[in-house]
Amino acid sequence: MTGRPSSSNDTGGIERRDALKLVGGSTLAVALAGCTALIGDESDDSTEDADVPDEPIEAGLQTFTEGAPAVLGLQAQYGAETAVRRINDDGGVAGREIDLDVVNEGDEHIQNYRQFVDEGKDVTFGPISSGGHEAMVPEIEDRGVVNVATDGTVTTLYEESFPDATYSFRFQNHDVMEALAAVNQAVEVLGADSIDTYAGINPNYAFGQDEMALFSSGIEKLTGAEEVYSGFPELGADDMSAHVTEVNGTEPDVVFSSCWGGDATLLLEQAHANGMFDSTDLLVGPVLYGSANDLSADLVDGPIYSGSRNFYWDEPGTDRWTPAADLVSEVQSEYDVVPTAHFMSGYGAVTAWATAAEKAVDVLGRWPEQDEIAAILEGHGFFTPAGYHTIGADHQGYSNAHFGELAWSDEYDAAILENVSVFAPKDVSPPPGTVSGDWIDAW
Amino acid sequence: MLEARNLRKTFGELRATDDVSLQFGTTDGEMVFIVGPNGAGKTTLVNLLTGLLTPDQGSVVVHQDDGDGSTVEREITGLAPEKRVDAGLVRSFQIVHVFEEMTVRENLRVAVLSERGETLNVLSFDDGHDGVERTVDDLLAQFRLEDVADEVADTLPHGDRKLLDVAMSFGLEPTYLLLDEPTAGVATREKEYVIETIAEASDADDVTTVTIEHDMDIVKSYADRLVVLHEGRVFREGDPSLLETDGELRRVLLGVDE
Amino acid sequence: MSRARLSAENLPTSVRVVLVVLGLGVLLAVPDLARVTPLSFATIHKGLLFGLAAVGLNLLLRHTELVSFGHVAFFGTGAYGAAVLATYYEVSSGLVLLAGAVLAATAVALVVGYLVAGHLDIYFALLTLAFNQVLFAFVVQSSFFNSTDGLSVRVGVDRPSLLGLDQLLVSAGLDPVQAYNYVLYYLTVAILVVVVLVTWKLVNSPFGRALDAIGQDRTRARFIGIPVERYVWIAFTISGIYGGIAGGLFALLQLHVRPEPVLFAFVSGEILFMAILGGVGTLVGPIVGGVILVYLLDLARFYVTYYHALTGIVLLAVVYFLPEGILGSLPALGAAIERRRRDPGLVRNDVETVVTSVRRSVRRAVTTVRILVFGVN
Amino acid sequence: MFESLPYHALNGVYYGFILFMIAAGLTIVFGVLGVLNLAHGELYAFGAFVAFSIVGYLTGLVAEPTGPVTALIFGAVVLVGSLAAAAVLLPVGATLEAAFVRPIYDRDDVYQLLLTYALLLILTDVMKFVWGAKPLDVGVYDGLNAIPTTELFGIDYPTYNVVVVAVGLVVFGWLVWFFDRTKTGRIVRATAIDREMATAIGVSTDRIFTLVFAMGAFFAGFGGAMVSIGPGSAYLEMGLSPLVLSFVVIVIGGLGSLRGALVGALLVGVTTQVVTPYYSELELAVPFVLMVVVLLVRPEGLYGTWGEIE
Repeated sequence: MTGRPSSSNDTGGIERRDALKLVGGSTLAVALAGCTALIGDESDDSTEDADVPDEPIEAGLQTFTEGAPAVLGLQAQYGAETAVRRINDDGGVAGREIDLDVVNEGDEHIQNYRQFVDEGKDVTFGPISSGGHEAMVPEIEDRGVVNVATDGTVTTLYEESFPDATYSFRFQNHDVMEALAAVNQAVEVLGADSIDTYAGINPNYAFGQDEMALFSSGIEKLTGAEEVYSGFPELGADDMSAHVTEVNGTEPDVVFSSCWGGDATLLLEQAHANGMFDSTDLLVGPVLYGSANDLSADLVDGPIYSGSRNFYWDEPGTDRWTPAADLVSEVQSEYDVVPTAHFMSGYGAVTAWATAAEKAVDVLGRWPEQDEIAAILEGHGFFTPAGYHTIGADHQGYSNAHFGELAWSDEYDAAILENVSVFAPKDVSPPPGTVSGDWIDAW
Repeated sequence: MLEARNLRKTFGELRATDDVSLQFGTTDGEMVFIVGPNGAGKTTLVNLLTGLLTPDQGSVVVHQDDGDGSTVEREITGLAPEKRVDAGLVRSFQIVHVFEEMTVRENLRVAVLSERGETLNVLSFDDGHDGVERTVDDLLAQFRLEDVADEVADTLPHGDRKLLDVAMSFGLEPTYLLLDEPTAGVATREKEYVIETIAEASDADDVTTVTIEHDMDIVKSYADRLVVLHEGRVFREGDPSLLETDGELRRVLLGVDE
Repeated sequence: MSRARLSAENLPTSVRVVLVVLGLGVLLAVPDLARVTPLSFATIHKGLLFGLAAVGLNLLLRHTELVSFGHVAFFGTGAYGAAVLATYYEVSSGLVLLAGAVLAATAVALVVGYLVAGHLDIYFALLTLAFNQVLFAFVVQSSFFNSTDGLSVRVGVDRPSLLGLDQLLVSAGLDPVQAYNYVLYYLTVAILVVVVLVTWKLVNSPFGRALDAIGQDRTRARFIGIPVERYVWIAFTISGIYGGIAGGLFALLQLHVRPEPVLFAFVSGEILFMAILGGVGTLVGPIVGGVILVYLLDLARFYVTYYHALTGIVLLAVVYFLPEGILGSLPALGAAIERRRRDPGLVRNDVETVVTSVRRSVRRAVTTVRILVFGVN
Repeated sequence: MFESLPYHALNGVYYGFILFMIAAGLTIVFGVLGVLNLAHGELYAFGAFVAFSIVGYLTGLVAEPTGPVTALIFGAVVLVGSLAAAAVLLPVGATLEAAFVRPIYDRDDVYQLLLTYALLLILTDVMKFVWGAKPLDVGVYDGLNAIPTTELFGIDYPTYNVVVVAVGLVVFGWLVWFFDRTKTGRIVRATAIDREMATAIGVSTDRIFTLVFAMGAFFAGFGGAMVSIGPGSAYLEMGLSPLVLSFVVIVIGGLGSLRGALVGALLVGVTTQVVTPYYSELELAVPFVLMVVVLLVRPEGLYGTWGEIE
């Protein structure tokens, strides 16, 4: 179900028709894949004659727009806005432009979704918060307006809690994929034999606890390593020195941390200041790179590997893959940041819905109902500059997981990843219908 | 009869009350006045009797009529203030303590409701108890507060506030009423009026009053018995005429040689 | 009770009857109003529930004059009480869930109330805050309560049943979600009316007067024979029960309970501000305050970028221009408008007063800063 | 498992001094004005953002530290920048007091709470307007740690923590000196104890209140600046949790007592840091449990108070 687009920049060999077919058949899909330049923007839409209303599509996105979690949340907003911009530049979804309302998700996820529905939104996106997403799902099922979650990556959501969801989807990879990618990365860097002990510093809420539990079972399965310390600083902590000190005292081979946003920066600052990298061989963190634009050259110095969920902007490389290069330059000029995985969360969520909606119009010859879009989203495949993605029958998005070594780029004035490993979904997530815990146990 | 037995209370080094034994209410409706220089331990004694403080040593006892003519002793040393009210022991404070945001009538009403054990009642209205309202009217008349009955307490002149404070105490149907300087801060021309009203009421209801007072003229005119405290101890006890005759007492009270 | 005396309770009976009828009418019409206007039905519903909790808090604030900074503890306990019953015991009856909510909140209020009843002023406020946060920390750490992700108030994916009334509406052709929300809303209104009546009875009873006495002069209350701590404890528990009812209904409304929105101490502050905003000296002011503050906090962000500031400015305006809160200042406001209708010249005076006071504030501020910066006056 | 205990205690002392600097301002304002300033946490955040701008500008003027001497210069520049940032809070605090708080001193306490809550909300958006919605890190933490301090004693411990403790001690010393030894300080204390008497002897309580509020803002801002130059960042909601913890600290110490605030802050700091690594799940609860225990045992806090209680 994976397969990256050609990483060759030799486009001459691709026939326009082939390209269209490859990315999903319409210029919209092409535009969102970032391939417009490859094939030109000449319209060839079969949706032109379809019976589609004129008014724009009303869409809502809830994400963290301010404060500490805005480190991730604004990226999602940028991503969604970029996708919407591209869609509207391309003439809209089957001719309908998208109006995107963005609202701070805060702690009011259900409330926000209700308000969007009351305002007559045709589709909603978000949130970032995993707990918020979990709380929303039944409400989404009740109200019946499709929501494509940008993140909200709690694994058990579609696996156990809501196996029969109809209207609720998630684009971003789930927790298992990134925690197990971290396991694989650690083994790849140090070798299974060199990992005897591990420790964890994770934010003290459901997400951090889940990630640590997944990492633990994975690393113990692969290396037989023993946990020597596991600390949970509170989310948005002022100080993590207690945990860094414990790591220094226990000298684990690998430290795992799912800290993100300001917590990730704080951890790296205090880790350096307290000499943590003298006491451990490797720090792996699935979301450290989410703070790419807030790190400094000093902070990324050391054996630190970070995940980047289903998107790292330089993989395939911008020197070889024009869609990626175009995207990065667009994001830099528009927002003055490098895009992170959460950018793709927003971009991909909008893309998933828009391409599915267009496919639906194509099939039906008219604008689809909510349940028709939802039906098409199940098993829907589409391209973004990050490559190929599918939304599984379980409503969960599956894409490659990225992991690489943190480094610094003066050119971008941001952290980058080097030696990026790409893990295919089947290597880091259980097959559909299998519960993660059982699957890991069976390794 | 209310009795203090060997009460002792120290604050750090200071013996505020030092082995004090006294009896109040040996005759019905007795008016006892406690006098003494500042720091003699007058207020501490009243606080010990009414339960605002607990003594380091000694006990507080009330002698109650058990119904068939004989009396029983009941020790109340460790009893909470609100429980002592049930035993008939009521006090006022040197600084007026009334419910500032209530009217005079409401102040008296809540005291009488409390006396009747109605304050846990949530089924009736606070002003829906005819018996209570009658008692309140009587108190208003007795303390000459009818004209200000519907005024809010914190807008009253000081003398009326004092009277209200005392009237509330009477509303509790006390056996023993302890008054800490009821005329303090009252304009001179009103002092007589306040104390006269108290005297009349206590006479009418056979209430034993124990009053701390600085104005010796008032003490001389109204006291049935005099207790003089000095440095925490009982210095003199007896007839108010002692104030005229006892030179040493005068020196202690006035702090000057004559 | 000079507070009350200054406000709603000195309105003529006829005006009060009109206001009550009007208020009830608006309450009953909310679902229809929301349909024809952009008003959010769900947000008003939520506001009423927080308002209900604020009515409970106001029992302490107005009568015993104790400021609770931890009231959401009972709201949250109620919500979690319902959620636990639904998640672990598969209870689907809305009424049983509500009963569970009330029981849970009562138990917690009894314990906390016992421990804080003897404290006053800021110590009382911060102790309630502390218990609130301890409870929050406990729930956030507990896997039983599913940590920060919280618990669902559904059995499987089904909504609780509301006495079968929602089913009745569904069979009459209504959408199930809508039917559920309508029934729940009218259940809320009914409970609200009952609670307000009960509170009205309570505060005008001898017990209510005893609470006033405690609030105005604790020492004196004690010395007229009122067992102060015990009564504060009772009042605190009643007030917590209100929170529990509101929290239970909130659980039925949201159908998912997470710790931050229903247990975090800052939400306690919000409940306190709802009471003040609506009018501490009034019975139903806290409900009005609840709807307005919840509306601002939840929905202002949909309309403006600087939504915190918007909320702040509304609150500032209330502090300066409606000194008895929104409802509490109505009589004075009405009288003032009446006077100005008769003598429009007064309006110019008002403008002048406002301008002068603003100018004076600015001058004070400038002077102060000048002194600070240059050290001269 | 306890071999790191001394380090944890040391971390606790550092964390305690951070808490002290925030709580000191709150306790002064409460002790003198009787106003529980809910916007105090926003003033702290304000200080952090201003420090981001000022320290960022100043350090841009000097070279990154390369040796001990340049590191010292760098450190001095950062500290001067932090002080300047806090100084910005003086007029801010004074203005808030003069324009907003002063008109409502004679109103019921609850309106003061509502007012300071309104100010909290407005200040949040002022910061959002000026500095944007995202966290900002001035990035001088590394440079500060380049100053050799603990290495001289053979311990590997961040210099920044040492600086915080030293600065905290200076703040405490200055405050004690100010209130015990200076005329203004004594007048402030007299005002705290008896407003009417102070007015009667010719003290302008308006001036005193403005001064005290400005001081409170200054120390809040200074606390924020010290955090801003540390490993953390300045972000919009950073004031909320310190505000609540400051309540805890000043209640444990005794309202209005400076010594109490220091002892309370150290108690909370050390307990939290020692408990956290072993029982992470207690981190949130520890300060509040501590406060409940102290209040139930000693209702007036460890050090009593300046103002009167009934």
